[in-house]
Amino acid sequence: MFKIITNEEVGPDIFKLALKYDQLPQKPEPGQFFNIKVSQELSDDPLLRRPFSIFDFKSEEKRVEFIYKVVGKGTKILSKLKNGTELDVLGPLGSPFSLNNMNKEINLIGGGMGIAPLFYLAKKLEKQNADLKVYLGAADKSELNFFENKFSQLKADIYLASMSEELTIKGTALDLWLKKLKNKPDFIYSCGPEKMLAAVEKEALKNNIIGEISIEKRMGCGIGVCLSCSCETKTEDKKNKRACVEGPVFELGEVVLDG
Amino acid sequence: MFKIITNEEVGPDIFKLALKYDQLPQKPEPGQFFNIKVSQELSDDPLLRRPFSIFDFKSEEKRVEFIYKVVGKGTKILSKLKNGTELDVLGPLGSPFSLNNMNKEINLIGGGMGIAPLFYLAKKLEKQNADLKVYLGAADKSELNFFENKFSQLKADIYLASMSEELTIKGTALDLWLKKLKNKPDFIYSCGPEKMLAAVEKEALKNNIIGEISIEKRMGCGIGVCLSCSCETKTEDKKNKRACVEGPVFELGEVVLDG
Amino acid sequence: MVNLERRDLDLKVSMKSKNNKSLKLKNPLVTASGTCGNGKELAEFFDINQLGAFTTKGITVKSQSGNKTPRIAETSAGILNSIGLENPGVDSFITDILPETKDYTLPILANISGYSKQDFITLAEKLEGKEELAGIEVNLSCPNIKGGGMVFGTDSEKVFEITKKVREIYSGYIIVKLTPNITNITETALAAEEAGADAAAMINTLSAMKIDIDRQKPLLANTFGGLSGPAVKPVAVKMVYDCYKKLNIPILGLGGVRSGADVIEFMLAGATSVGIGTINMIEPAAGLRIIKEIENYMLKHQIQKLSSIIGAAH
Amino acid sequence: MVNLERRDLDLKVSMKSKNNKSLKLKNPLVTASGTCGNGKELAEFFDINQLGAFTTKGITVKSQSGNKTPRIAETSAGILNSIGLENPGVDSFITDILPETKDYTLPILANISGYSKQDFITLAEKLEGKEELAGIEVNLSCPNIKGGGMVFGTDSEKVFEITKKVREIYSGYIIVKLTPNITNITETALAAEEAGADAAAMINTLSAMKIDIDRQKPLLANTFGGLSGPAVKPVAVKMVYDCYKKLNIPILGLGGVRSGADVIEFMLAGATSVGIGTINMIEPAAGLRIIKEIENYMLKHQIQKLSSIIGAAH
Ligand SMILES: Cc1cc2nc3c(=O)[nH]c(=O)nc-3n(C[C@H](O)[C@H](O)[C@H](O)COP(=O)(O)OP(=O)(O)OC[C@H]3O[C@@H](n4cnc5c(N)ncnc54)[C@H](O)[C@@H]3O)c2cc1C
Ligand SMILES: Cc1cc2nc3c(=O)[nH]c(=O)nc-3n(C[C@H](O)[C@H](O)[C@H](O)COP(=O)(O)OP(=O)(O)OC[C@H]3O[C@@H](n4cnc5c(N)ncnc54)[C@H](O)[C@@H]3O)c2cc1C
Ligand SMILES: Cc1cc2nc3c(=O)[nH]c(=O)nc-3n(C[C@H](O)[C@H](O)[C@H](O)COP(=O)(O)O)c2cc1C
Ligand SMILES: Cc1cc2nc3c(=O)[nH]c(=O)nc-3n(C[C@H](O)[C@H](O)[C@H](O)COP(=O)(O)O)c2cc1C
Ligand code: FES
Ligand code: FES
Repeated sequence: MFKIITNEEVGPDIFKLALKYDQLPQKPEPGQFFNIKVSQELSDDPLLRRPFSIFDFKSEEKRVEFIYKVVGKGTKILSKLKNGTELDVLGPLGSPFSLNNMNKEINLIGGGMGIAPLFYLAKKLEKQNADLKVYLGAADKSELNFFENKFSQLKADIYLASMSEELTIKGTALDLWLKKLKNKPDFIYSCGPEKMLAAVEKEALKNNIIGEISIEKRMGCGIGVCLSCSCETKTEDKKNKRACVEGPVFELGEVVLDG
Repeated sequence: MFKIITNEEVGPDIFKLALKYDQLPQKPEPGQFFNIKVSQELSDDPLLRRPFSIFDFKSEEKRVEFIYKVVGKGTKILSKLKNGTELDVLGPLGSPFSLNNMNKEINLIGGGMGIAPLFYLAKKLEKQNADLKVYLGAADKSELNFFENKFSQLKADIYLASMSEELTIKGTALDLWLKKLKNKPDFIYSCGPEKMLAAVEKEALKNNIIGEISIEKRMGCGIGVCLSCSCETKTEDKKNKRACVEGPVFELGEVVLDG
Repeated sequence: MVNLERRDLDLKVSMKSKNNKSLKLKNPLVTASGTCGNGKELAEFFDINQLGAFTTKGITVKSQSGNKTPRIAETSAGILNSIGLENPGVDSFITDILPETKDYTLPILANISGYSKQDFITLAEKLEGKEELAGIEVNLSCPNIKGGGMVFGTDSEKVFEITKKVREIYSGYIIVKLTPNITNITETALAAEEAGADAAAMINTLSAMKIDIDRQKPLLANTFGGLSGPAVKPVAVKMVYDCYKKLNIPILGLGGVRSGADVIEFMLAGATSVGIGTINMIEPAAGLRIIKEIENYMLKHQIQKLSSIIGAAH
Repeated sequence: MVNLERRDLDLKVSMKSKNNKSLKLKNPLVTASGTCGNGKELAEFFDINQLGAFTTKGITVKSQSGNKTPRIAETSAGILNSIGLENPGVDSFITDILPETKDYTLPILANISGYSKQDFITLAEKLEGKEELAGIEVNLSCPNIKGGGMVFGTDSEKVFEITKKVREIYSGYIIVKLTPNITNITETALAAEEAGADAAAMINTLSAMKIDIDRQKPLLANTFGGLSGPAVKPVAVKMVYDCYKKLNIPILGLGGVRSGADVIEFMLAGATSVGIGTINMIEPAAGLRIIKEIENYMLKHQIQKLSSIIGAAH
């Protein structure tokens, strides 16, 4: 059983959703997601669940947090739900980011709502004493304020870019990263629009940088039964991988991106 | 715009719904109904509106009241809506009871939820100094308590029947009426299950009693465009009549009932 | 780029046929037969002249009282109806209903239904020359009683034959309304086109039913009914899309429309005009809202002429 | 009247065919192919052995990677999918997947798909004698590549031919799964029965599509998809009802089931067993809830043997 304890706007059409749970089948790891039924008990509209990455997790409080943007019917309905509402939620689902980066130099590159899964990741990396550099981009500064605030609570260097206004630079998270990239990092993590991921991947592979990306793929079930979320792979056997089980986190160069 | 101001259980699965409106296209008359969309703005589930008869109306307070029973998905959803919720409501719709009964002896015969439309009617009849006798029946006494209480605020003789327990009698509203009927009334009004209406009609016609009934017919639109609610008539031209426009109130003997 | 404003928008569509006939609509919205009565009920809620065209409730040669009730049932995102073409018959239609439409300024289409070829001939003859009408919509979804109950509209030859006969008699605009209960709707659509139809309308309702599990009987007195409403939209859009590739006459697309976005979807699939049916039963003034939503879409995408998007998804 | 309690209820159904073959299920629930993976994913949520039978994801002769993504779209009370039969091919199915099902105690059905008659022959040959299987489900909804892309299942002769071939080769239980995209499904159902099918399954998905109005392109990369979910249930129930009157083999009814009430509805229409598809994607343990709901219905109506209601709405 999941209950809404916070569902508030933290940016333009951007909401923070905090849920309290009774119990979870396993401890959520960064990069995993939950699949939320936003329609209420008696309604089938909308029919499918909506997947959201874990933004933050606080096991002591039995609390898991998400940051979501209102983009369509499902997120609009979600945004109107009140505190106390019970939600039907499945998760944690999917394969998390790998986390063996003790003391390493790590770059996080997030674009738009793709920033959301990077925060819980950054918290874990901070605990591993990683040298964290965070590159965040969005269309407008107003979409970054909340994230900037959160990331600045961590031990990390933060760089910001927006398309509308000169911040660290004016441009995309990718532009920002390329501009600021001096030392080759030991590992990068990136999440954002698929086009951005494709570009990040291209640059990274060119420079022999390794890392992981998390992708947003349209999903049917989120539990691996329907093959809606299949990703073409670049591995030898070309066997497809499911974004909901083998993903949403993949290694750079593992799956074919729509660039 | 309609807003819920009360939505509370007043009997077993029986709810009282009070709505406050901004304005109405016309003043509601007893026997008319409103067609309520119980699904919220972003949802199409359920798709159709649900028709409910006016239980009470208070123009000074811009308030219209309904008594409804939870029988399926729509009424279940309705029963969970909270005060303050805005509802999409059409009405008043349909043709009302006729009301020229000054000083006459009137019998009201209501079965189950069919009692609901008789209260606003009784209030109007009281103003006309009618000699009111009210016969109410339900499966169980608990379904009558709320109505008994309301009707006893009026100048009227009240008789009760239930199937489970001896009240005025043990039995149906029809049994009750037949048992208590002494003088031939000037006019009767009846509402309830179609089988009951058919039996009331049969007895009334046999005894040359005139009156009106209100019937519940499955509706599509409630505004006369779809012909879902057509009633076969016993009139000469046999022209169908629409329960939502020419009804839901019909004269005794006007339409064919499923008895 | 000039920034278009609402007043710059052009929602007009022209349903121009191969026969050089044309139905000009101020916007693509056409009321779907049977869901809007004959106009006056909706007119209590808004000025129906703001719509593109109005289609009357289906009429038959003789008056019909329709099927037994219940005639309506609700399903997930849809409704089932088995009205059974209750109507006063064509003669009464001409004397009583047609004159009432005189006050409307929008094009009126008469929807006709028959159970034999002769029925359609009679109906076409009686409506030929009626000035109140902009055209007729030939509903081929009735059972062919002589042909053993199968629906005319499922047989390309019958569609061709009836359309041809009607075409010979009726000189106004002819829309042939097709049934979706068929393996390949492009075949019947092509048959209608070849026989001289000015436009094809799709879809009528899907054959369906609901069972009342407590009574353990079909819920509708008529056992079966036709499914309409949002549930069927994806099926209807596909049929329009398929036909657009093959037809040279315009398509009136319908099935489950409830928003401006749905109208746009049908037009992108290839519909020139779009019917609104079930939604009117729920929201009588839906048409007005939908027009506003279409305009909003045009503003968002800076589309000046709505007709420019017809078939654009191909 | 004795008052039945939960433990008195008998949910067993037996799909007994004309060929004297039988599939005995502890309850009527059968997972629908393609919506439940190959078992192990659902098994993380509940003990799938509590269901009546399990149908595997459709397999083809050669491995297939399926269509491009997006392969899924949501519609009103439905979903569209265009997975495109992604599967490792029958050989890998036999070596890798079948052995994994050994632990299950419920009957396993292999769903097979082909693009030519030869494909079906090959698949039947390879699966013949496989002890892990209780039977096969022959999916006739793939395009017939040699026959110009039309789906096998829309052509009664092809249905007959393929079923007959498969029957000659495969000695286990054969279910033929029919497409609803057809004028009259009783014809293909009868063809399957005559050719020796032990049961008929209906329905597969309805052909449909959705257009992304912002991109002005079909939403699915594959343009078209198959509609499933609650939206299609009234169509499916009607097809089962129609076929029940004509067929002498049992029917596996499916399409839009999401509750015990829906299962009862299909059974009243004439289904002996009932498939659960889309609902599993939303609620992995739906089957368990549905069984409880069926029992509640039986208690309410004091029905001891569930099988007694099959076809009762006729
Ligand atoms: C693994 C994963 C994690 C995600 N994490 C987040 C997050 O942390 N914050 C956030 O704001 N968004 C996230 N998304 C995207 C989010 O799921 C969609 O924005 C949301 O489903 C849109 O629903 P809707 O009904 O508002 O939009 P609609 O467009 O009405 O939805 C229609 C259908 O398309 C699907 N869909 C639409 N957009 C997307 C998308 N971008 N990705 C996947 N499916 C989509 C919906 O799930 C639904 O099935 C994530 C997606 C995935 C796959
Ligand atoms: C003119 C009129 C006045 C009514 N007044 C009242 C009233 O004052 N109080 C009250 O409790 N009920 C009243 N009813 C009945 C009420 O409309 C139904 O109980 C309600 O629609 C059931 O909805 P549901 O979704 O809960 O049931 P479901 O069975 O899930 O509904 C499915 C469909 O059937 C229709 N339906 C189901 N039962 C009835 C019924 N008895 N009559 C008509 N349609 C039905 C629904 O509207 C819906 O379209 C009235 C009906 C009519 C026609
Ligand atoms: C209550 C009702 C009555 C209908 N009557 C007719 C009719 O008389 N003639 C006709 O051609 N179609 C009739 N239809 C079909 C509609 O015109 C339309 O084709 C169908 O409902 C699909 O559109 P929708 O989903 O927008 O309702 C009727 C539909 C409904 C719901
Ligand atoms: C994602 C998905 C994949 C499917 N794959 C197959 C398949 O491989 N073989 C098959 O015969 N049917 C397949 N189907 C059809 C289902 O088995 C079922 O017939 C249909 O979805 C209707 O049932 P439902 O509404 O309960 O889902 C698939 C359906 C879906 C939604
Ligand atoms: S979403 Fe169904 S397998 Fe991934
Ligand atoms: S309910 Fe539509 S005409 Fe009465």
